[in-house]
Amino acid sequence: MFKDFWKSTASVVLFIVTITILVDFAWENPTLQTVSTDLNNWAVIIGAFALGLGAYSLIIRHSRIISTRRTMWPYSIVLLLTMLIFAATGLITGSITSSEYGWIYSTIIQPLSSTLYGMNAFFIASASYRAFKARSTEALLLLVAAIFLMLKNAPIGGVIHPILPAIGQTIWDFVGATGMRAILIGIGIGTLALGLRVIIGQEKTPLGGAD
Amino acid sequence: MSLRETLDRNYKQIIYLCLFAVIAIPLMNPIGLPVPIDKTTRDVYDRVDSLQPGDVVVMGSNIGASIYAEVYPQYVSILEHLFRKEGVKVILVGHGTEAPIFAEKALNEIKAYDRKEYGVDFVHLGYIAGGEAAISGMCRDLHSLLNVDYEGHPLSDLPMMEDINDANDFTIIIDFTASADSQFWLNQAYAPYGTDVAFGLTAVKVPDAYAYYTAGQIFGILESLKGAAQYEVLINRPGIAVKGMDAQSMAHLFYIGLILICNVKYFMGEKK
Amino acid sequence: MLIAGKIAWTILTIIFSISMLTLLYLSSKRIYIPNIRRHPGVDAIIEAIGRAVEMGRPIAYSPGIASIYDTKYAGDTAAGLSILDFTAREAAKMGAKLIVGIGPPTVLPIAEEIVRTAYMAEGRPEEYIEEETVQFYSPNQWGFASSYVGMMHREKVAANFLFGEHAAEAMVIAESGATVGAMQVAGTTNVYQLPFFIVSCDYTLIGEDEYAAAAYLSPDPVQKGIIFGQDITKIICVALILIGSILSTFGSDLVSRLLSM
Amino acid sequence: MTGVETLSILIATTLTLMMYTILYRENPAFRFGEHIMVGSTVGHAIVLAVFQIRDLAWIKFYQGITTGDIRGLAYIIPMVLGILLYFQFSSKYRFISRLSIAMMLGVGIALSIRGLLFVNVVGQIKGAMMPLTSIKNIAYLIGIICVLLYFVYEERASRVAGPLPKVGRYILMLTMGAYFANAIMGRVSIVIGTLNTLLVAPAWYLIPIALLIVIADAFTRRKKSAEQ
Repeated sequence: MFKDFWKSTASVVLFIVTITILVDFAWENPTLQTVSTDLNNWAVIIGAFALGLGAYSLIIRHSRIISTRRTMWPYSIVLLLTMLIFAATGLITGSITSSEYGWIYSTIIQPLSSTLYGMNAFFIASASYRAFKARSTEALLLLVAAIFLMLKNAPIGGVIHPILPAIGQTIWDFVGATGMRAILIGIGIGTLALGLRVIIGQEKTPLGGAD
Repeated sequence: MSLRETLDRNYKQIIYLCLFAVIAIPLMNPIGLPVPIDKTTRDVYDRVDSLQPGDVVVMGSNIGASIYAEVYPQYVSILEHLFRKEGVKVILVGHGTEAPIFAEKALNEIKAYDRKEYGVDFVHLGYIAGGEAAISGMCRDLHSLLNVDYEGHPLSDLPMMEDINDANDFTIIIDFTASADSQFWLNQAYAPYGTDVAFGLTAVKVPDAYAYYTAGQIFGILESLKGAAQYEVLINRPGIAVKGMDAQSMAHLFYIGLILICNVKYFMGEKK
Repeated sequence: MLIAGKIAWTILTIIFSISMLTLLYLSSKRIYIPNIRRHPGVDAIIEAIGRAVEMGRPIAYSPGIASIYDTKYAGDTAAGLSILDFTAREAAKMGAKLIVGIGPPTVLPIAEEIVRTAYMAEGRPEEYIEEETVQFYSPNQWGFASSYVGMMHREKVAANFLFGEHAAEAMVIAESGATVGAMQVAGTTNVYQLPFFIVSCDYTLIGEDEYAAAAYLSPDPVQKGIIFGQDITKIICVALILIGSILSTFGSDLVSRLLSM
Repeated sequence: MTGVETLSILIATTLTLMMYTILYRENPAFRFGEHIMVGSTVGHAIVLAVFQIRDLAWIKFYQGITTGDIRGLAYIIPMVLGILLYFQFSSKYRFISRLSIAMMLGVGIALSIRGLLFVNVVGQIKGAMMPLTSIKNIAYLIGIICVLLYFVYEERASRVAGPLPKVGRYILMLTMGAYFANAIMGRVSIVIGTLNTLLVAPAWYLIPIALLIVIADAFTRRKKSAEQ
């Protein structure tokens, strides 16, 4: 009873909020503007609460791993301990630009995450050697385009011969006007389709599955 | 185990080591290849250079640790250029969680607090959660979304914020970002208010930004470390990005070489 | 008052919405269910599961790193979960051990539900192991990637499926998958990562191919309707571009001016 | 350089090198780094969430209490909705979180439809219309039509389009080449950034140590496999 009421309220809220903000885009009206500004701000705040969801599920999962002594449980202790150190430092100093927080941030998060991002350079290298074969016309096109564009991207291309970056630029302009443009249009239409499905309640997953 | 076998089995580790060397050696001994300037970079430079006193520039500061290497050098270069312009007001704001740390770092790097007065010439609003909704809120009515700046000073105490209420008061917006978020300013400032937007991007994001550029929706793009190097050349302040360009060239040649070897091997093998 | 410059937007949004909603209605009432072309990626999924069963090694599945209410990639996550449903059923049917790696916490309960139900439907509920079959890793993309890579190495997976939104961690996962010798099928609408999938996976679904495949596999006719609805809007776009270009060749910028209204 | 700075550089370098060991093989050092990475990013998210809620909601709500301003008092609503989100973890009461998600989802969807249809669809259609007076423009026009038709999935429609979708797929491959090339540029830039910090003292000294450990490990493993 209460469950059904709550679920239909949610659907109605979703519909009204979406339409309000959409109409506000094209229709000039001060009241509408105030309402959609507030709705906007509220969503920002709920978004901040959502940041904690990940933390909650991680804490639960890793405490369970530790208490049942599953394989590699000591790593879970490391994980929870790091989390605790960061949360405590941040909350006690009261600002993420405090010198203490800045120190643990630039000592731990920054090197780790740029290393991980950069790791791709290595994986791309081994993949280039292993898998980047002109197996088909399609792969050949990808390959040729990529090589000319790389010569455009690095200063060395123009040093070898000025024609190389020029070819790269031609390909770049062509795909910019065709492939990328079509992809952008597709994304726009896809978003509208998703939005419509969610608003009219045909797409079940976003609101938490079938139940 | 023969040498051939060892090589075949550990080809990955060998490639990885070579790539390290190919990047590290030019970093330690730069060759000094010339840095050509792209039109997209030149457009950003010209626009920033033509700013008048009283103009307001929003720096979309969404640098995180993972894009630091590519975008931060651009950010510092543009900030430096802006601080050389007399009377141009700068707002630093981000929607990326780590943004404020890097914005502060950049301000300290160019000694911003000594050169200009905080609150009069520049303001750091920190980070606002909520992604696109946050940007939309700022463009719509900045003061209703936010009461305080990053350090907690009320916005009403900061003289330059008095006349700045919504996106109509921003002259240009330059957004530094990595991911889908680059769209946010375009969607929420350019689309509803027509404010001019430029991007400082990671290389991966450039291709579709280029479609926006050719359609006239954004006025310029800085591409990755390359764009930063070009900007450093333009403002005559060569730094970390220019230094990395030779390594960039060598690494690119290395990748092209790998791809060619791969295909030679493939076609030879097929003939057999 | 309608704001100048937004009129074209309003009209296009309305036309597009109406054409999509009409098709959606027709298909939900089973008045007209369009046929969607079969993508080779679907056969690849079945082939990969079969190969894993032969080798006696598990299969790994990732429905992506976007949460279910991500405004850009929620569609990817939904498609990824649809394909997960199909994969889980096939895996249960053929007797392959399935491991699903989850990034966003909001996806976790839904994925668990899907896999549990699929195993139940195929009469093998005992093979669903709580917290083992569906594993939660981390909401952070790199935390997710490194846990997923670690899992693939430890379990020596024979097949790896990557659907839903994948960002920069895609390359790391796909290349590690190739290293452990897994047959990989991938699909995402995140165009930045597609080239890497094309390079290192056996089959790749490009962009909206993923939605189409999900619609093709899903028993729900509405999914097919919405795909056809999008087809129609794309044809409208083609028509607009064509007419606009022809008119502007003869010196008239009518369409362009209409779109700037 | 102060002691604290040196310590920071040494720890950062150690962590960087630990992560790089995955290039050699999966190992405890990498796993250690991996778990620190996850723990720290989540800890960071907690800190940010708390500050955000304080600055955007609590302060306004508190002002609302003191001044009696209704718009300020209303900020209790998003805070309650935010807490309701946590019902997601209860299988019995999961539905309660729906209202909060509906709120976020509604705003998010509306904002992205606004922006994407305006910028991506209307803007790009305008950008694609060019006078067919040069070979270049004609090629662009045919190109974009082919790619758009590739993304048409209905069986009959795609049969009518004939070979055009196939051409569209080829153009998409060229486009993917462009993305690929740019991705390489980006990733190399990041490695340059990392090496810039690794190749200065005192970080520099840790590299040979790491190499020695890896080589020692490789030898012991080789010996073991030879014995077997």
